[in-house]
Amino acid sequence: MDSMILSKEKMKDFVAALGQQKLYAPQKEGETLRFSLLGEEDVPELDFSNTTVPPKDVVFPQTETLYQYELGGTDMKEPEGGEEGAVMGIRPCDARAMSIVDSLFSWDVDDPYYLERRSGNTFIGLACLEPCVNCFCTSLGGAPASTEGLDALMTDLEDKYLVKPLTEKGEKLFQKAADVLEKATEEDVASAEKLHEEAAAKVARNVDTQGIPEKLPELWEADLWKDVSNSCLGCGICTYLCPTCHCFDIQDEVEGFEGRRCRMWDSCMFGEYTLHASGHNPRPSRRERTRNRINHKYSYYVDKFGTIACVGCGRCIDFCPVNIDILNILTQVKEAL
Amino acid sequence: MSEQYEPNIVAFLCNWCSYAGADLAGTSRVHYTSNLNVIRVMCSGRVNPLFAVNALQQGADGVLVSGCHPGDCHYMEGNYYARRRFALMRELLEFIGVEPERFNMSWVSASEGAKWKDVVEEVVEKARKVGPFDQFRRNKINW
Amino acid sequence: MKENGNPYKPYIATVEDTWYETYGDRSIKTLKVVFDDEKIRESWEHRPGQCAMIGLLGVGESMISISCSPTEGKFLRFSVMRMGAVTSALHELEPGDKMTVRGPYGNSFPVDEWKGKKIITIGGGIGQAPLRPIIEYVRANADNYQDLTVIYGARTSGDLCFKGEFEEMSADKIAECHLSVDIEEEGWPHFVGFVPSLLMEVNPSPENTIAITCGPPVMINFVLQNLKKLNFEDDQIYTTLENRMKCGFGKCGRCNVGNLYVCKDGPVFNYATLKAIPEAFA
Amino acid sequence: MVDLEKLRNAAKEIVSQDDVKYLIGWRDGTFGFRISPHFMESPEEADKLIFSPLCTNNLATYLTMAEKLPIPRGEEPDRRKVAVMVKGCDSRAVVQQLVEQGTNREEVYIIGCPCEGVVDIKKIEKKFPDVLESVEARWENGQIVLKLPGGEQSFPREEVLAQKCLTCRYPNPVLADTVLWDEVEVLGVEEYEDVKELEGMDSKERWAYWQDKISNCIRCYSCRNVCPMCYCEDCVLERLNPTWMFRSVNVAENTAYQLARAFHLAGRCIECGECERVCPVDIPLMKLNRKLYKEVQEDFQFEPGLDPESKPLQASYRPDDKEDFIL
Repeated sequence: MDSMILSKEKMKDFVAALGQQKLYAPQKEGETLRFSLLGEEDVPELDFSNTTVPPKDVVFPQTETLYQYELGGTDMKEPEGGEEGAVMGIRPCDARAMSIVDSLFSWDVDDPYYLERRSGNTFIGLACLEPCVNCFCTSLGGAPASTEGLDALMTDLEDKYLVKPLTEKGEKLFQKAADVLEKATEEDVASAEKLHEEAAAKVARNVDTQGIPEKLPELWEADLWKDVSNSCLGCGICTYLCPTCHCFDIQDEVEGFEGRRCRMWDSCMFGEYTLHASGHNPRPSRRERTRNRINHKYSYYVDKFGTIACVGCGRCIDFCPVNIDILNILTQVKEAL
Repeated sequence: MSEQYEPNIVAFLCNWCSYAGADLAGTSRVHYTSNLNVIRVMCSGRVNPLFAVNALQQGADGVLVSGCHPGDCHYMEGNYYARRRFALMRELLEFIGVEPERFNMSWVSASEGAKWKDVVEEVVEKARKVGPFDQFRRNKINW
Repeated sequence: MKENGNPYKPYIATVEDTWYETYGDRSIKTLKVVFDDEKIRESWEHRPGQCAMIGLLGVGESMISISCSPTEGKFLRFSVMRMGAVTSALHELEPGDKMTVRGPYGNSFPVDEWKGKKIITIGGGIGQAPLRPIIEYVRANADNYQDLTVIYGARTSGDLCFKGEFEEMSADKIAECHLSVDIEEEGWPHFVGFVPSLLMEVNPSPENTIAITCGPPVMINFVLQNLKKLNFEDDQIYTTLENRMKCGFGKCGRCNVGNLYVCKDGPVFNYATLKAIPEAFA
Repeated sequence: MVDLEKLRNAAKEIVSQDDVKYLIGWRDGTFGFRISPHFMESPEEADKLIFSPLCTNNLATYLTMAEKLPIPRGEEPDRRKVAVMVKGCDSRAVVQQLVEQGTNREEVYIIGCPCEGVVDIKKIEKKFPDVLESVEARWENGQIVLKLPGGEQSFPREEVLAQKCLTCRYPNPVLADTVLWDEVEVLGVEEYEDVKELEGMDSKERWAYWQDKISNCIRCYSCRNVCPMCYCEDCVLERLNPTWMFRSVNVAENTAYQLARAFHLAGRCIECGECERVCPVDIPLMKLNRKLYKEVQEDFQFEPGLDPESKPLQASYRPDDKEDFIL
């Protein structure tokens, strides 16, 4: 299927044409932009640099029921799944993050909850034309218009979007809305490509990751970990807002005579995360936790799955309350190697 | 739904005054509504204001904390601390959008069986007026 | 929904028998458990050294080592120390009660590789629980292995698990058992002192021997040092680690030591592997 | 007037003292308008120290956050002082910690920095979203001057200062071992306008307002961790036995969390505004805190963090406390 044009004026019709599908898109909630299920009257908010909360919560919700039961019983009822939907307006970096996390949720044992959402949804990207200050996707093999993990890519051409289906799933979705779409001209395609290139050139920050995965564990006792973690508050911003962070906790919750076992995001920056029942903590201070976070992303994940678990979206830098800057850490790592 | 709505009240009573007062009401065969779920605590000062939050979360439509009159506390000063805490928690709950009618505190001594009846009826009546609590009630919609 | 099976969903099992191993604040109770579903009872296979996620609906789950060898029969045994919410609730279980079990998780002791060797286990406190299956396994396959030595200590004689079994093994000349307590106590006929010192006292020869250790982190550290003093090679030493776990199959992220997941790459580790990971002995 | 030379010299001297472990100050951050806490163990690092309208972080947090790792047998705990640079609000946090014995007076050296108000980073970054290079800033004639890539620009206080600074009544440290420069004029008046606005609504409207905000909470706990007054070693939020609130993230649990947090700060919050600054999803947390601040002031004529000899509000009482709400 060739590229097509979606006029911005027809956005409402487009959403309607997709039918009863669940459609997730960025929505303004106060000052905060995050992905949520579109209501009937809602229009996707597509004029943004990036969302505060990454779209990972569409496929890996912050809290998710694994199964429900009655107290005293032995029957476990899993939530009904299998619904199909679409996610619109994902930045290419966040989409890449999903394809990176896919390998974690499908290695050895498949995680049915994650994978079902991943295959049930169609992911429509929105090329990034104005990278933020702290974007560094190009350093990690990504690009402002990367297509990895996406089923279609949209590019903003001022009064319209150029829509390029990338997979069968993407094509199928857009066929439903064929009436509202127009054919794209060669000029449209060319101008989109030009914008993509310009955007890539605008990415201001970078780091050379060459050698980091292999050498990082060698810096185990380096002073740099103390320096970078001195100011760390031990909060969960960097991990909760990270599109590739995937750690979770499992808890039982009981209400009256009914209960559920559910999982929720957890963060390696919390002390409780590794605390043993005996009171012993293998990562007793923020120094060890910071070191583990960086090592996990830049070394352990590479060992296990062959790719760095960071896409350079810059959220952890943007939102860290005390200016712990992963690029700064990586630069120090490079110097120390 | 012709059935009348009956509010569910969780009451924390101090062992020495209010619980004894409620007991007196019982032994004196005073009739009053049965909407109360009583939790006996040693002192109103033991009631963590988060208990109230928790009660509301888990299905209470109103909360009552009752202790000894000022100066009569079995532990000398427990109810004074409770008074400060609940004055603040009340303001906070009201500010976040919980009707003030749902959150009550009373002084009932061991000899005030009749006052106990009045307090209970007032609390239940107030809660009935504002209807079921659903602001931050835990519910399975999220499940 | 989950067509290919849901790894988060446990099996229901019934507690068949329970008894206390030790008493006190942190008492240890052993649960003998049988799966309700006959198909699972038959198809369940675990190897010495593996763990399972056991729990109660409405309370939660904990990763606990399976403390019986598959050679003992179609049941599972868990020795649980009373610590937090889940283990306290497990302690309340009586025969006939239901609980949940999923697993088995992790790798296991490479029992086939060890054929023809002498086996020595060095345990401390509740750390004996993951060592018990290997002792039982070697006992059941005595023809395949040479001598079995058990070194085990705890704070007091009241804190020793599986006490009767050691006496029985010594009496039947199945294994050479060395027990110790940390503090002198009246009527204690065996060694007094810490497990690493007992190890030096026993002074095993490293020749054709495999040493397996499990216990509190501090004890493991000193046992490893002493084993090196006794000229054990790194690849002759095994240990089993446990970290906090939630899923059991390499998703939830928290059990890693360096680039290894304890739930997948462990809990049994060769010292040669672990030595390369600075975090392993934190 | 801020005198960086004087600041750095003083820091050098203080950190060289035998009884000082390290000094916590501010330095330029890695990009744009951000600044970073600076942990200084030797005098050589003094040249990085700054004090400017960008120094929002309340460093008093770090006094209670130092991790108490187990001390090896036979070793004594390090009881040397931690020197900390404080603005007016930060000094109140230190005082309140002293009142609660969260910090020991003998173990802290307070360097007072009278402050004309710090900027609201969110406001500034909205104005200038693409500034990568580190920006310098200073106070000048009641205005804030920013050295932007295109040249210097001045802004009136109202335009760029954080809300807490516009209503600040304690810009000068209330307790300090040394004060680096002259005290500044108190310009702030607290009218609680935004709190009153909410108070004017009915319960339904108020709940609608808060529900909307609180449903966004992702429970990253940054508001708790950044707070200089939140230093319990064992927080109710992490407790599982008993479980005070579930870890699942939904309006009910988030509200319980925010209520617990705000309530635990009643009579303790010193209005440094850090919780609201760090919140990634823009929950107006200071409204909750200031509501309680206002009530505490009105009902108990108490303001926390002013007098190290005072007693904590909730650990004291007066027999004639108000009780008009009691049946």
